Amino acid sequence: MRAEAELRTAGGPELGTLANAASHHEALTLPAQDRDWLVDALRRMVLIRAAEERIGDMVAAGRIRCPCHLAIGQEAVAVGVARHLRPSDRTFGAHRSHAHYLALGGSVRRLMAEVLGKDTGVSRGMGGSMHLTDPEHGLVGTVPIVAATIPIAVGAALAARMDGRGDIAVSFFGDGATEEGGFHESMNMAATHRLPVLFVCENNLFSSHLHISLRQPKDSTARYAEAHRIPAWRVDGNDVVAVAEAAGEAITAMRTGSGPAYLEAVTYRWRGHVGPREDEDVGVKRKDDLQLWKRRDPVRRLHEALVAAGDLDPGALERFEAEARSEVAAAWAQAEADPFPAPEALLGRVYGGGRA
Amino acid sequence: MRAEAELRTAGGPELGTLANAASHHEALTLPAQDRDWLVDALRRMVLIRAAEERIGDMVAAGRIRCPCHLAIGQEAVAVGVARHLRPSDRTFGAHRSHAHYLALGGSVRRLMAEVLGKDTGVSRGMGGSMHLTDPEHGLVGTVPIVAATIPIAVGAALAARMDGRGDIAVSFFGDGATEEGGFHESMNMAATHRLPVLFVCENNLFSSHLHISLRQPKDSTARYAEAHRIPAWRVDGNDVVAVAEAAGEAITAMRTGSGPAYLEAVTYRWRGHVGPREDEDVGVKRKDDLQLWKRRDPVRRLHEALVAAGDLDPGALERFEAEARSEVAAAWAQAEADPFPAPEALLGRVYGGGRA
Amino acid sequence: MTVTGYGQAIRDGFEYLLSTRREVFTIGQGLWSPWYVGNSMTNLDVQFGRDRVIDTPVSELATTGAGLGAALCGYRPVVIHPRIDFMLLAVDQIVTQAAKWRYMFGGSVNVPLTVRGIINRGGEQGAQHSQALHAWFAHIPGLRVVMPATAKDARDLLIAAVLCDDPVLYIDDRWLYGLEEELGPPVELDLRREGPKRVREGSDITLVGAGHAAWLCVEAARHLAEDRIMADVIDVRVLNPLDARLIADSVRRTGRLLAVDGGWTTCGFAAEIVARVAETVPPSAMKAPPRRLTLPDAPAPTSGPLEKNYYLSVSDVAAAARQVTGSRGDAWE
Amino acid sequence: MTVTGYGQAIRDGFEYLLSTRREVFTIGQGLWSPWYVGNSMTNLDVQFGRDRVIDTPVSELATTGAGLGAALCGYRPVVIHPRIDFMLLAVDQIVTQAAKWRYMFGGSVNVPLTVRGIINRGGEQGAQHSQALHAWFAHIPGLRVVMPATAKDARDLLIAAVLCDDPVLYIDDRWLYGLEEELGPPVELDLRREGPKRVREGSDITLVGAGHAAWLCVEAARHLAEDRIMADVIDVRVLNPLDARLIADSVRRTGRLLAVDGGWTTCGFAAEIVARVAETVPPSAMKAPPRRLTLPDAPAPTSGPLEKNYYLSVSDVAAAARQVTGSRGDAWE
Ligand SMILES: Cc1ncc(C[n+]2csc(CCOP(=O)(O)OP(=O)(O)O)c2C)c(N)n1
Ligand SMILES: Cc1ncc(C[n+]2csc(CCOP(=O)(O)OP(=O)(O)O)c2C)c(N)n1
Ligand SMILES: [Mg+2]
Ligand SMILES: [Mg+2]
Repeated sequence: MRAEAELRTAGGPELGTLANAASHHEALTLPAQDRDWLVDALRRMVLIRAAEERIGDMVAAGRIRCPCHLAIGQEAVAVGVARHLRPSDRTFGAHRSHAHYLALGGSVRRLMAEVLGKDTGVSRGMGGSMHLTDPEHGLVGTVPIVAATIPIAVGAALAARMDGRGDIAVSFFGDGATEEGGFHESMNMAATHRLPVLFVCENNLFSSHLHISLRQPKDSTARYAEAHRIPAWRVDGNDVVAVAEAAGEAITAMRTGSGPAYLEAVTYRWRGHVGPREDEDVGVKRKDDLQLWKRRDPVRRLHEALVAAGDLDPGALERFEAEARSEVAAAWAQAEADPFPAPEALLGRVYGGGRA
Repeated sequence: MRAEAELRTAGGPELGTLANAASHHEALTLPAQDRDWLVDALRRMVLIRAAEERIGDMVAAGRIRCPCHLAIGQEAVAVGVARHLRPSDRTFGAHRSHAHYLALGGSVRRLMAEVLGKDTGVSRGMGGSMHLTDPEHGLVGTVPIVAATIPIAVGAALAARMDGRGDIAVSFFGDGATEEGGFHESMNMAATHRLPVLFVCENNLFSSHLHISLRQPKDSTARYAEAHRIPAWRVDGNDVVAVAEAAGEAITAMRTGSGPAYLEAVTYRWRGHVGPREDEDVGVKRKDDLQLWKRRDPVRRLHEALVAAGDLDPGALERFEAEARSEVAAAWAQAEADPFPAPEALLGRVYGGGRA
Repeated sequence: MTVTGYGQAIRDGFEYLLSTRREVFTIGQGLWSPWYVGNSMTNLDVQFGRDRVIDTPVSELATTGAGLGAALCGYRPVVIHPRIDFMLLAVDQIVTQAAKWRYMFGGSVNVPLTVRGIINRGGEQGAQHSQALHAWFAHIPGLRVVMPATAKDARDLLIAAVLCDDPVLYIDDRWLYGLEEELGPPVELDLRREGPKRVREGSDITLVGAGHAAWLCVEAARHLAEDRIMADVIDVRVLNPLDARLIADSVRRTGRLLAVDGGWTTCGFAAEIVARVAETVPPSAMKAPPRRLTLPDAPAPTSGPLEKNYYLSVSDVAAAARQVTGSRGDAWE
Repeated sequence: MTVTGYGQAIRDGFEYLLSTRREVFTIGQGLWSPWYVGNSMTNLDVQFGRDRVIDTPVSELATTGAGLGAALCGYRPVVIHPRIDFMLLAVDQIVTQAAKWRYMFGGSVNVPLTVRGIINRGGEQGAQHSQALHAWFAHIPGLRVVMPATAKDARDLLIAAVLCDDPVLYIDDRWLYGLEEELGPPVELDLRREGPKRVREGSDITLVGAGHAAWLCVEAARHLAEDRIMADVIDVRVLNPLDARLIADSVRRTGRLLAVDGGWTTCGFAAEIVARVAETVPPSAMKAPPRRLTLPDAPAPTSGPLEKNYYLSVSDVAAAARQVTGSRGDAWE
């Protein structure tokens, strides 16, 4: 659904039921085709969750020390968008990007190695959870300075247009990032030069401890895309079908020169801002909402739909979860056995071609 | 006229005739009351123009060395807004702020002294044309870093609200300033905390050499206010009556706690970005447009209206101009005779209470 | 006298200011959070109300500009940046605006703005959650820069900063929050009269540091004393404007200088200390080359073993000091 | 060989890069303007098209980030900031992003981004149109910083910067645009092999400067020669990473150092020069205290007479050099 229409309706929280924890608990409505991908999507989401749950446990156990921001509950956004991306596209994320990395096809082992600071990690142990890269799958980089990768993604879109191969750039960021000036500068630049960049706002209604109602006049961020005259889609971020559909429309148009697009996916994080705890004590009525949001589970809702449609049996989800957990366990074991970077790495990785 | 309505009309340049150099050449439509003020407004605009023409001449003659950005042609915006301000309000400007300073009641002599770098200048010769202050009349400061005073004005509005006397803050800036991230951060902060700040965008369609069509997807900046759900007015910036009316509505509401407001005044500068030349060679079809814009003269249109209404005789404008020119000449002579700051000023004005 | 930690002492400073000055308020990210800025502002919003303890959107530039605007209109705001790294988005407002407004407008405009930037590093947070750029800000005329190294200074320099009519950058370090001290009641210092302090007497070497580095120097001095190396330790406290006389006098006596700093080397704060000494202390007085101990010339890594080598420890300082005291004149070659 | 000015030489560098490398483009404010960046990019948009010479909205942060993004995707962009003062709005992208991306992602990511920041001051422009903060950027590991002082370097160091796989901050100075020189064809230098250069031989005093300050040193040396004071002049050229050996060697011979810099004193670039010398040159070799000549500790004023005293002139440098050479050992006290 395009956002302009909604934006015309004045006053009140603008996200309507999308922001209402008590809504959208039902099974997804599936498209006729695409069933194989939907099963893959379910497996992928299950793998992401298993990996993040493992990371959460290991943080709790003190075996991971770097700050880890978990996207448990938000898996459908990354997986839905990734549906339409190819390795030559350029994707960027932020501090909460394990899901983006894994949705694009990143290796669980190299993620585990990275959060452990191992030389086999995606960033060779130099960046940890908040600094992931995987060029091979199109993930250029994720960094924790809020909104920092948004203008960088715009530059990647400029490069993509110069390359002329129909590639696009994707920028994943949160609702808090829309409060940074750089986000607005980036949208104006993308709109003015009609650059192929998809702005994906994962609006989980919180920036750290603050609910969006304490930070912005309205709860929808698509307002800003509208101001910059960038076409915007707003969807249930816990509905992988809706996310994939909207992303598909936007990306198809972008590849043929329609300029930037904006996708607002409304979702919720099940864990605290950082770390494994659920932080029920933090933020506006989080305790009550969290329980309801867990019933808007993107994984369960997809599985139920696939069962109802006869594509999966009721036990499939548990099987997938078991498989995912063992894959993750194996990756973890390998990563723990991996070596740390050599001491020379401290000064040897600052400049190109060794230290000049 | 509120902007929301217009924003709903999709596509095309959004300013319509407001941005059309060939329109709005006719005499102003005057309100029934307020005639005394309108005559004052005419005198004030004439004085501003005379002062800026003098400054331009002196720059050309090499007797003023600091960069001077002239607002000749834009006088109605400053004068129309000032109509509703009181000394306890807090006003901020930018690099092109001679008109703001004079509209608020600033002394011509102290302005001349400032651009000459004299100790009697408004900033004691430390700031020149781009750094004006006049607390006595509510002008806190003007600085040339584009958009820098916008968040500062928001802070002044925060102070005004804490003071609880119904004072407001006013931020004058140009269309180019709306491309700075700080502008958007400021609007969100003002909207979220419902602060009494009036954002006045003097949209003269240019940022230095670049027409707005080369910098933004649409030519109206009220789009951004709409996104932040800040009520916006859009007017002919060369119509002092329209400016004063819109500012009046906005400010009256703000003084009683309605939160921020946005006023977009569409206008045009007759001189180059900096200095006295007309820069007909610079920018998109400036040469043709400039001649037409001069026929949308805010001064002539007001005078004609007052003559038609029988409030002034046809010779009044020339009389006012002659008076203004001699006032300016006297101020200039005094300023030229004034002393420069003493050498100790170089290090003596850095910290409070002398050099700590 | 009660035993108070550095983090709590900062909160005491805020409590004192908010209770005694109605023109004081504080604004920044995390002020309504139970953990965002450690224990340094816990429940101030409950105690003084959310109108005076204001949490904000993720907008460092506008938040800082708003603080400046209020400071120009009669208030004494404290703008909080939970990390120096985030504060960089507001550099224009701090350096090109706040530090220059008095001067640009003739010298009589007061700018009683305090910006609090917290150094928050380590714990494998990595390069973007690690920077200590006090040298940058000490470089800027018009901006006062303070770095408390003790619980008492954490409280009293905060009060002094807020009561000062010039913009002040107050930099505290999360690594010091546990540091405890017996504190009497708060005092109102005139920041213009404050400067470096000798915190330990010694005749063999001069150790100089600011903030956490000053603490490292004090701890190292204890170890050195065990080997009969008596260090004269100077806690810089006020980095700009810098009064280096105490430091030069000390080096004249000890003939040896170790400038310790938690920032990088090139154009860092330790460079300024070495330069001031070189300009004013006669070579005849020098028994060994002046030495800097700073971060390696690299961003902060996350990997545990690398991170451990990256940041300075008490033993690093002690070892460097032993080298300097052990070295002979030919150490220059 | 043709006589070329510094501003024109920069344009020659762009022309060379844009003609020989399709992955090079440039983006920033004023690139479609006849006067915005002096004569250093005139009509490049006409010559190479507005797709490769891109003018931008007033959005320093996004413009710089966009350059970085393109650099990460196979291009070699040059981001233009017509004034260092404006560039400060993009400090996060330069310092916390560009300078750290290689390191944060394991060391193998190339970041061939050049950011060009122009020092544009004087002419009564005042405090916000005056800053030269090269010391800030020289403080940042991962960021290479160059300041050309001659027309040849203006062209060839620009080319070297753009061809380098690390982020480079290239700082040119409008006060040098008129400087003329006979130039041969452009050369492709490996920036990793470039560093300070001795541009004049002398045995009485070492003068060190970067950019416009290097030019001041050369001019001052001419005047000094008339009084038989022979100055050894070092043009720093590459401020970070800094190789100070040439400077130390020179001071070992001359026994006197005057570090000249167009920035402020505290934690400025001259402090680094003095510190490097103090750390490595034995006091026995010093005939006089090392000396810094920098800007006064104040923002830039506009008033003509004050501004004249504010900025450094050739005669200021010559006078300071005479003082140093005239001073005796007791000058330290
Ligand atoms: C420039 C900057 N300011 C503040 C922070 C601290 N911070 C880290 S994550 C975060 C919340 C961001 O919220 P959002 O963008 O919605 O992402 P989410 O955590 O909800 O996924 C904040 C404020 C930061 N990392 N960078
Ligand atoms: C941060 C910053 N970037 C760039 C500039 C250079 N500059 C000075 S004025 C100006 C144009 C601003 O246009 P606008 O805001 O529309 O004001 P106008 O000149 O039209 O009155 C620019 C880009 C600056 N002064 N500050
Ligand atoms: Mg969020
Ligand atoms: Mg304009």
